[in-house]
Formats: sequence, C-alpha cells, structure tokens
Amino acid sequence: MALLLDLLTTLLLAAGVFLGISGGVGVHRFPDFYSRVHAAGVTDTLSAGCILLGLMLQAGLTLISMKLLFILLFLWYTSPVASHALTRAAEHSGLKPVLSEPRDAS
Amino acid sequence: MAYLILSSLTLPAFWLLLSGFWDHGLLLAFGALSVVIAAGFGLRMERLEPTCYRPAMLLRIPAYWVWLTGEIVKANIDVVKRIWWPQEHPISPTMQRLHCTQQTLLGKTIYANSITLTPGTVAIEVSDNEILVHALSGAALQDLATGDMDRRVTRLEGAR
Amino acid sequence: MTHLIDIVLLTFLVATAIAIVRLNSLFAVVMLFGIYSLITAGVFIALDAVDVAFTEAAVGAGISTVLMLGTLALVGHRQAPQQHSRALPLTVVVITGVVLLWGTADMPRFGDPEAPVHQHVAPRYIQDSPAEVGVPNMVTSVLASYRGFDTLGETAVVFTAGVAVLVLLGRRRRQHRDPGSSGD
Amino acid sequence: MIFAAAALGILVVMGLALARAFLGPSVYDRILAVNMFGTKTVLLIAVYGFLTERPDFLDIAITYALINFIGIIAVLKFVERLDNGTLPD
Repeated sequence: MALLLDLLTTLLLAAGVFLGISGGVGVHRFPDFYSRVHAAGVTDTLSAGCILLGLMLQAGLTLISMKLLFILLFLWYTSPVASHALTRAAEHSGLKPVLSEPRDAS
Repeated sequence: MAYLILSSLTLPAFWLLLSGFWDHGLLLAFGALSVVIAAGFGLRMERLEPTCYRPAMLLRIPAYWVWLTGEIVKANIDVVKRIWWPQEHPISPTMQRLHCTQQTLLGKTIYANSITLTPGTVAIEVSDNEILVHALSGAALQDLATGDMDRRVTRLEGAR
Repeated sequence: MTHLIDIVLLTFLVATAIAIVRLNSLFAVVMLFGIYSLITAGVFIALDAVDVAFTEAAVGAGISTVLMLGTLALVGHRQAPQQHSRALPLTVVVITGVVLLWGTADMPRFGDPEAPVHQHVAPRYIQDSPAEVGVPNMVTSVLASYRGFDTLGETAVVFTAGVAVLVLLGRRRRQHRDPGSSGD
Repeated sequence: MIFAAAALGILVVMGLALARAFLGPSVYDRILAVNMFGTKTVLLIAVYGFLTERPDFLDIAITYALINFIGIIAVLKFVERLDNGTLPD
C-alpha cells in the first residue's frame, strides 16, 4: 500500500514537473504575449494540480493535506482571474495579438 | 442573508485551517474576533455589489468541478502537444466573440473563469452577452463555440 | 541535495540583480524586484527562518512593489541617462561587500548549537515561554511579550513611515488631479 | 529523493520564467513571468517542506499564493491607469 502510494506520488510529481517544464518552454517558443498566456496556464493548472496532489498522497488525511488542497483551490480560483486581468489590460493598451487567420477581432 | 450564513461557515473553517489550534482558548477568542472583523468588511462589500448566491448552486457545483477538471486535463494535453511538436501540431491563434447565455454576474464570472482555466483559451473581455476569447488553436475555439460549457454553466446557475 | 537548491536559488538571485542593474525600464526593474524578493524568501526558507520569509514575502513582494509602482506613477518610468562615472559607487559597494564578508569570517558555523546566541537567553524562551506567555509560537511570544516595548517602538517607526509615504503619495496625486479633474 | 528531483524540476521552470522576465519584450510578458514565478515559488515551498520533512511550512505557501494574486492585480490596476497602459518595453 505504502509502495503504491509512493509510486503514485512519483508519477504525479514527474507529470507535474514535466508539465511545468513544458509550460516554461512554451513561454519561450510561442510567438506573442497572448499565446504565452496559454503556456503559462499549463503551469498554473495541471502542473500545480499534479504536484500538489502527489504531495497530498504523501501527507494522508491530515491538516497538511487540507492546506495543500486549499492552495490548489486557491490557485485554480485566482489564476484565471490573473490571466484574464492580464490579457484584458494588454488588449486595452492596444497590444495586437499575432493571429493566424484574420477573423473578426473587433 | 445567504452571504452571512456562508461566511459564518467558511471564515472560521479557514481560520482553523491556517492556525491548526483547535483547543486553545486565548487563540480561539482572537480567531473569533478576526472572523467578525473580516465578515464585517465582507458585508460592506456585499451591500455595494450583491452577488445573489443560490443555495441550489452549491449542490450542483461539485459535479461541474469534476467535469471541468476533465476538460482542464484534455486542454493541457493539447497545449503540451503544441509546445513540444510544433510541426505536427501547429498553433493558429484566433480571437473571436462568443455568445454567452448566463443571466447573472456570478454565472458569467464562472463561465469566463472556466474558459480561462482551460489552457488554450483565455477570456479577454466580458460584455453583456458576449465574451471575447483568444484561443491558441482554431480547434480549441471550435470546441468552445459548440456551447457545451456555456450550457453547463447556465444549468449550474439555475434558470430564473 | 538541499545544497544544490541553495546554489540554484543564489544563482537566480545574482542573475536577477545583474538584470536589475542593466535594465533601463524602471517598470521592468520593479517587476524584477518582486521576483528578487520571492527568491530571497526562498533562501530564508532554506535557512529555516520561516518567520523572516513570511515578512519578506508580504513586505518585499507585496507592499513595496505597490509602493514603488505608486512612486513610478509620479516620477515617470524611464531611467535618466547616467551622467557621471560608475567607478566610485562600484568601489564603495565592493569595499562594503568585502568588509561584510570579512565580518562573517569569525562567526560560528550556521546552526552551531554551541554558538553564543543559542546559549544566552534562547534556552529560557524555548523552555518557559509556553507556560509564561501562553502563545504556541515562540517567535510571537518573544516579539509581543519579552520584547514588547521594542516591538512597540518598531511599530511606531513603521507607522510613522507609512503615514509619511501616504502623505507624500496622496498629496501629489491630488495636485495632479486638480487642474484637469475631468480627465482620468 | 523524489521530492529533491521535483524541487529541482520546479527550479528549472522558475529559471525559464526568470529568463522570460529578463527578455520581456512587452510589460505584460514580464508581469506574466512574475506571476508564473510566484506560482512556482508556492509549489517549491510546498515541495521543500516535504523534502526537509517539515510540511508546516505550508502556511508560507498559502501566504505566497495570496500575496502573488493581490500583487498581480495591483500591478495591473496601475498599468491600466497609466497613460492608457502604453509602456515602452
């Protein structure tokens, strides 16, 4: 049982770190600010979720787990608000996104 | 009133979570005091901008969270593919206004936040019944344009 | 293993400091100051100074970023071109750094239980503070009870500084607004 | 061991975010990088707590999450107000 938990934690942490690094690479590979927001979104959502879930498995049903869960919930509540505020501010300031096909973006 | 009930449940729970001391008289008294002060501030904000909670929503929200988590996982995999294999999965950033059917401010907030929380789509601006969305790929935007998430949030909100 | 983490964190710290020196956009500098505070707080956590890390996060990354942005709104966000040579400031900084390093040379090793700090009053705080003060967190009981007057003085200083900053920032803004009260 | 590897992985992500903060080019890229860096700091502290077997540090992680969010919103409020938010770089 403990071995299984350890294995699950390892898998989750590895997945979380991989997703985090993917997001970090994406922040450098994507061409403009608006697409970079999506890459940063990967690190804020599933990467953080995997890592915190992996830690929760180690802590068991304790106050520590509740705190980890709270951190996760808080991140998932605030990160979209931050991204939205960021893109909205960028859009208002007139930063133009690089679009592949010019659609109705007015 | 709903706000008062909700905050009188959540604020003490949050305080207990952070402090971790459940049987220390002096600290519990301080905690109670800080809960009252925080609730007071909250009530003043609530009076300026009422949020109109519906108790039924609290019951429906866990199922929505489960569905949303699934969506987040799918969207993450999609974006990660586009990061590591740009040749096979090219990005095609698009921006479009989407219609939204939520009536309350809270419903719109949940919808816009759900859009942003799934990587690959970001809600940039929310107006009365439209949301300006920037998407990493046309496919992600098409998924959203089918209105599945929109319908789910509207159902969550509860028709008036 | 934790050593490697320390080394990486300190490398980040140096890289951020160099970037801060080289950048011209003051806004970017303020952003990097925020990151600098976060890294510093990480180092404090690695040093087991959780309470200091707490303060660093709240003050360094939170409040001072906001205050510096408020200042930028008043003074503009481009750095003025450098007029005079940088040799003198560099010398002063290098000498200060060397003196500080020299000062740490005869200090006890980090975490040494035989160090004078851990022999003098610390045992009393550790053994008796739960019974004497009744607050579980030792740092809190030292700050709020054993060193109560000291903390009162500190609070007075910080309060005065806060009032002064608010007076400076607030009055300027009102003057700005008065002539063209219709705009913004 | 797992925790040490995870901590190092998070440090790599922090480094990547840091590089984005240095490079810019726009103000918003920098703010995005700071936000990302803050989130990773929260995770690093959480993992570090487990690494040193003292997970009580999580309170700091919670504080960081709160401060990071409030800080970013404050910065954006400032940027939006400042001459239509158009900053040179």
